[in-house]
Amino acid sequence: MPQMNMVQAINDALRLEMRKNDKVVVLGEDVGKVGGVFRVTAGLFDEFGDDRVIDTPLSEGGIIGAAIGMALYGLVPVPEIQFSDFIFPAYDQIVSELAKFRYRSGGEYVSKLVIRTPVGGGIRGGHYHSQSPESQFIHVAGLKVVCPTNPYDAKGLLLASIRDPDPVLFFEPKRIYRAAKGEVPEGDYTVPLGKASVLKEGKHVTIVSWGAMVYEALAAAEQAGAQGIDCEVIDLRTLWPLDIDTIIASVKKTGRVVIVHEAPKSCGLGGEIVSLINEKAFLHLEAPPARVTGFDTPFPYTLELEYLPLAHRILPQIVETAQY
Amino acid sequence: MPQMNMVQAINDALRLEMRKNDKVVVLGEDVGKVGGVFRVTAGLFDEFGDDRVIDTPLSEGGIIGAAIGMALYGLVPVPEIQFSDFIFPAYDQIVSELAKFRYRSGGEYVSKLVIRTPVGGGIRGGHYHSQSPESQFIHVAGLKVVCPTNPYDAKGLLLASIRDPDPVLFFEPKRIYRAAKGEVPEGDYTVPLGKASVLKEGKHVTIVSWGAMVYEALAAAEQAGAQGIDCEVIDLRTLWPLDIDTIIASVKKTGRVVIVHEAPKSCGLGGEIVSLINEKAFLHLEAPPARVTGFDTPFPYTLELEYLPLAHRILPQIVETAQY
Amino acid sequence: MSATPTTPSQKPAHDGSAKNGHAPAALVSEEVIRVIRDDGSLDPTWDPKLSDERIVELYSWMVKTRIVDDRLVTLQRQGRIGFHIGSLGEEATILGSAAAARPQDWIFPCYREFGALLLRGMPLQRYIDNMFGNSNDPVQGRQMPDHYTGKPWNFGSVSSPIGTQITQAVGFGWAAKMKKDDLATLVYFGEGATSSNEFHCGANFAGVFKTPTVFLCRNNGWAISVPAARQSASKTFADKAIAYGIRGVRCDGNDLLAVYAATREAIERAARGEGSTLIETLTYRLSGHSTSDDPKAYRKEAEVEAWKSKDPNTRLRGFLEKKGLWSAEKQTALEEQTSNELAECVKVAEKAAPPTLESMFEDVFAELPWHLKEQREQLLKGPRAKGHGH
Amino acid sequence: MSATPTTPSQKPAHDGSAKNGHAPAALVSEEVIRVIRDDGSLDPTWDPKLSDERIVELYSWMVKTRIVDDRLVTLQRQGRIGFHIGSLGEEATILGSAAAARPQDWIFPCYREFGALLLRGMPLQRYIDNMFGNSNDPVQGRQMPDHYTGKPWNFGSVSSPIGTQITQAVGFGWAAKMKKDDLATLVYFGEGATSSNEFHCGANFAGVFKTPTVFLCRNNGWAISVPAARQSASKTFADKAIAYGIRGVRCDGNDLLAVYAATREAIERAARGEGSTLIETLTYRLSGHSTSDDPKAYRKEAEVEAWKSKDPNTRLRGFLEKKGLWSAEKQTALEEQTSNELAECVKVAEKAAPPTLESMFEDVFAELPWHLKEQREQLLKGPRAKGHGH
Ligand SMILES: Cc1ncc(C[n+]2csc(CCOP(=O)(O)OP(=O)(O)O)c2C)c(N)n1
Ligand SMILES: Cc1ncc(C[n+]2csc(CCOP(=O)(O)OP(=O)(O)O)c2C)c(N)n1
Ligand SMILES: [Mg+2]
Ligand SMILES: [Mg+2]
Repeated sequence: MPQMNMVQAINDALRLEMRKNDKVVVLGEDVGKVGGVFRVTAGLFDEFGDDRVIDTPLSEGGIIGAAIGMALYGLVPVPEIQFSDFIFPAYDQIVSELAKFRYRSGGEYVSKLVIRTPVGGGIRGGHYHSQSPESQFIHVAGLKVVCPTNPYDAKGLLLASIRDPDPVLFFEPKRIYRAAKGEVPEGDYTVPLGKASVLKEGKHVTIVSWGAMVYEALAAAEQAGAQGIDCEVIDLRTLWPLDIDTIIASVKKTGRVVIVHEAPKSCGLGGEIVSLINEKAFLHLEAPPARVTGFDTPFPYTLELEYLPLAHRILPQIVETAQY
Repeated sequence: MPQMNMVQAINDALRLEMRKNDKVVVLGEDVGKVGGVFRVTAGLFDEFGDDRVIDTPLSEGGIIGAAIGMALYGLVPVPEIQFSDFIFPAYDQIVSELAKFRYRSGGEYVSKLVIRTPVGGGIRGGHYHSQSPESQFIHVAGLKVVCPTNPYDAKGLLLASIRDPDPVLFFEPKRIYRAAKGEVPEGDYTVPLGKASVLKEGKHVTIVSWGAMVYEALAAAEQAGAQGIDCEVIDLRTLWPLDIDTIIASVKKTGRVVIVHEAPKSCGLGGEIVSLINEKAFLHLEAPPARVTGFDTPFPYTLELEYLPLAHRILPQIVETAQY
Repeated sequence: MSATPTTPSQKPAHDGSAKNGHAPAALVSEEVIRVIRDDGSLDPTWDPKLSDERIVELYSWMVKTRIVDDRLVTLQRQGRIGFHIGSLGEEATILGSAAAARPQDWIFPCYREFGALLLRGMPLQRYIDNMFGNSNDPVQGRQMPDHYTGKPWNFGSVSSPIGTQITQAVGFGWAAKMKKDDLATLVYFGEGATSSNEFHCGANFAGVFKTPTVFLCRNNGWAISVPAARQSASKTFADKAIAYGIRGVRCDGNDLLAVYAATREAIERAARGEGSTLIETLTYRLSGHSTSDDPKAYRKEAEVEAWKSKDPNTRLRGFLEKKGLWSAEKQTALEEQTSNELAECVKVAEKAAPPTLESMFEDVFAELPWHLKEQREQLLKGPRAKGHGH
Repeated sequence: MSATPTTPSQKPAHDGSAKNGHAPAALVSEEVIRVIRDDGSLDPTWDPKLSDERIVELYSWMVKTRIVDDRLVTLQRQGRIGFHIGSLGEEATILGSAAAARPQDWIFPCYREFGALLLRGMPLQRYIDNMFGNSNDPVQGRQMPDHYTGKPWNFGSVSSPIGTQITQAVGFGWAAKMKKDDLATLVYFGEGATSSNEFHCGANFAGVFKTPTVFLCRNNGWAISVPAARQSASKTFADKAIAYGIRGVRCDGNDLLAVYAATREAIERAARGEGSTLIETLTYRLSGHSTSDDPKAYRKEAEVEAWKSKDPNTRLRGFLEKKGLWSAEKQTALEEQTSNELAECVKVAEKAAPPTLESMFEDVFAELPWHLKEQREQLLKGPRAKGHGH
């Protein structure tokens, strides 16, 4: 099996699906000739031409609005937003239109598309090239939200996302675009939406995370293991709808949980998971579900490694939760 | 003391502050000659003229972007967004600019303004005239969020918001614009930001709510009282930063809490409150903190009274939580 | 323009040099297209040469639309429906343009275009069910009245946020162009919507990608209480086309034939691959913005009266009567027939049950995820709300 | 335009009638303003008549800007700073326009305008501290390099989202106008930004409220890899002014005096209450988009070479040398002096400590709320991250 990094795996998925399904089109700023600022769409322009790999004007609202129209027509657009920090000029189209099309038309219209966008910190991008806005989309009913952690999942989840009947936001953790490598099967396969993966089983503390922070969770779990704390590490993969069964099964086993995400703490997805655990496994809780997250400040530049919930910040919380 | 409804109280606050401080300007769609579609700015155009009560083009981005510029200049704009559902074309300016100005400029720039906007359901407005997007703003660091429940608070909180050094989103629950009446002092007073109010003391179950749903919480509390369940009802008033002390003190007393809000459940402010209670009062909890909220669907038209977390839906949860 | 070898206007081809190319024929002319003259004759320059029958048919739809409009306002005043947003005074603009679109062309509505959808064949009952938000409403009472949808008639879905349909219409037509399908899109919006982000995004993409889009800007003078002059300082709304390199056209929006002619030409150009046109129709919103609005608070009765004298229905009726194609009897018959049909539809709609509780949770996603299943069960097992028809 | 009594163009005054008023003098002329002729003489039509000293001074700033730019690219390549976005080839546009603004006029930057801020008096050390994001950086290393701020010099705050500064600049100038202060705003953006929502909102408000705003559109041919022709189908970017009823002007962006003249006129008009002007400067981004970009992947070397022959610095130097105002010696002296000053600043900046951990929590709000106090304590009492300068 070929070794790939995340960028290659996503590129592979796009190419595969575009070959298979001529309704799939890619559009966005700089996605064409130059293949995207992270080169995720590299080579697609040459293979599929200007009509299916489209460099657009600098207008996220135009990209998403037009993609919605294309989708209503029956195409399957896969627009790219250059950084998820720049998705907000299109926020109205996404939350008011894309998320509500099926509902508001009684199922007559479906606007099926997949928005790909790099997410998260770790590349020294400061306020505007580092954010993780997933909860700002999850709160709005009607959108599925996906965030892969490794090349295998990235390809499989992207293929599943494109074929899923609902609109999907596909967040790509840019910190690990090239760092995360692994074997990726050639050809077609999917990783189902809505299913988390248990990366490590354990009996003392459950760690729930996603995206680039999963690696930090794993590192912290390993360090905790050295102290005799056996962690179970869950990679959500699909952020919404949540794989609640996997989370609850784990918490029922461990009674203790630490949630790790990059986004600011307040009203992040972590809080939702804490609440659901309260609803569904309250009597199993041995300690308060805890969150290790980005702080409630804009994302800083110089101090980004202090801001991010890296292993050195996760470990003390694991210990505290384990010893509670 | 004069009796006023919410609309009159807010109008009174605006008039008072505009007389006092010639830096205060009001702008928005239809706020001028006609005094706003809910008539909240009625009469201000006649008193203060076209230069301080400004009918703008149909452009929320323009309204907020220009207001930010005015604020940088030293004015104190109080822009109105006609319905909070229509705030999203300005979302980029609010979350990327307004929320971050002080931080990103090391305190050199402050963009101080108060965005007033009607919020919530109950007027048969369907998807696009009913939403409660508070958590989409709270998640973003740098914004204060206020939501008054009665005319006294509305006036006092608005005056406090205008004088507060930080940008404030002032959500006005339109369902009770005219229905909520009460005595409102003439002249100047403020209700401090960041302080909840305990509307009813009780020892069995804490109910935390805000906006129009506070009246439903009170009604449910009364019905629960008839069944021997003594509820404490907290009206948050300021949604962010939260008055955590009041919440925690109450939960430590009752050990049981029900949070009620109109916004969809997932990643709403309710989830954040549950999580904070877990962090700060876990060992006091006798039952899982519960949420009674809008459903995770777009806001429906015909069935809006089934969608809203009205007293008839709150009461069973109070009972369940009390009996847990 | 100076042309010495080193001026930027002669700069070598970075692709931006297209910006310095030779001006094509003016994108927007000063003309306001008009066909029906005051003396009842037709200006041959733009006469679309519709058959007498077709004109009568379209006139009938203008009348029907107005009757429906009028009745819905009454129903709202009586508290039997929650809301209505109508097209009083804009019938020529709406029916004339919709009629000019070919059947395969898709219409993306703003919110005043129910007449266009009826013209396309939507049964009146379906519309009235939408106004009542009952269980027969294809939208299941999920949206406010007048937020209809009409896929069987190549017609989009109304939503409240101003302008969003514009960009979508551009993308839809663009997709058709990619697939080499012979199809244009006709998108409606008010002059107020030209200030929206979406107008800018949509028109810009239309220009760059030469999409087959007809932008139909109903300049009805007002955006709720904000007059057109406050909306933009551009000389005309059609002039905005220049910013996007598309054609701009103005026409008398109260002249059915002028609107038809302008739209038809734009549709044909679009279909020929010549790109998009922005049409500004000069018309007037004779009613309040919607049933929630009282326009007396912000505009002069004299202005309204002046426009009443240019009522598009009266004008067309005068033209038809002069030609012997219409009469008071025909008018009465049409009005009676429409009223009866309407009364029947209202009766049926009012009797229909409200949407089921379950319907509230459907169509959020293609399949119900666990959390919506749970929420549905909670709602079903709990007590019912008071105050609506359960 | 026909003018029979009932045409819409003669409609009685609903305020929208302003839209049918008499055309003022054309808002955008075809001319591309140029002052420095190839033969070294100045075209008197637009010559701003700057003193020799002033031209030399501005030329010196163009040189300094370029040296700083060049050095920052090197520092980035060496991994000593994280990022730089420069102005290579756009010096005449940036310095010429900034110089034309009066001291009281506020500048709202895009991100390539550090030269303008240096011209206004910001110490070089402050800029370099920002590039290093150290504790002396007024922004406390919170933003990326080149996201400076300059309130003491009537200069705004850089942020990454494209276009947001445009609407803000309009609001700022509008406020000044309300307060009857003699002040205009000069806002920079690239031609790519004309596609943003913000350009549309800002220019529209500027037109409607006649704000004193100078929109300085640097048409440098590219928006990262997207050529100007892909950005808009409008004939020119200046033409977009028509959509907003403001003036549009084009000038040779590599001619310092042309940019100065065009900007100065626009500033003066704004100050006289005559409203806004959109200036399109025809220039070229000689470098990659930023240090993160390799332009070879998407544009031809020949295009770049052709533009190099129009290098604004070289052109102005030629002009000055012909007039005996500049020499190779002066050039060397200036370069040396700047390099030395720069080396000193870099030394200081590199030695400075990173911002304190506490600084991460300040300035979110005027006062630290409880949750940020808690988060700060958590961070302080916990272990430190590896990998940066603590
Ligand atoms: C984004 C947004 N902002 C505000 C509103 C409220 N609103 C509804 S209609 C309207 C005026 C629209 O005017 P125009 O575009 O001229 O259309 P007309 O009603 O005249 O047909 C406004 C402000 C809205 N629906 N959406
Ligand atoms: C809203 C938004 N979308 C995308 C980007 C990424 N981006 C940064 S600069 C740029 C191109 C800007 O081009 P132009 O406006 O012509 O300015 P120039 O860089 O040429 O000076 C893009 C797409 C961004 N910063 N903000
Ligand atoms: Mg209108
Ligand atoms: Mg550019």
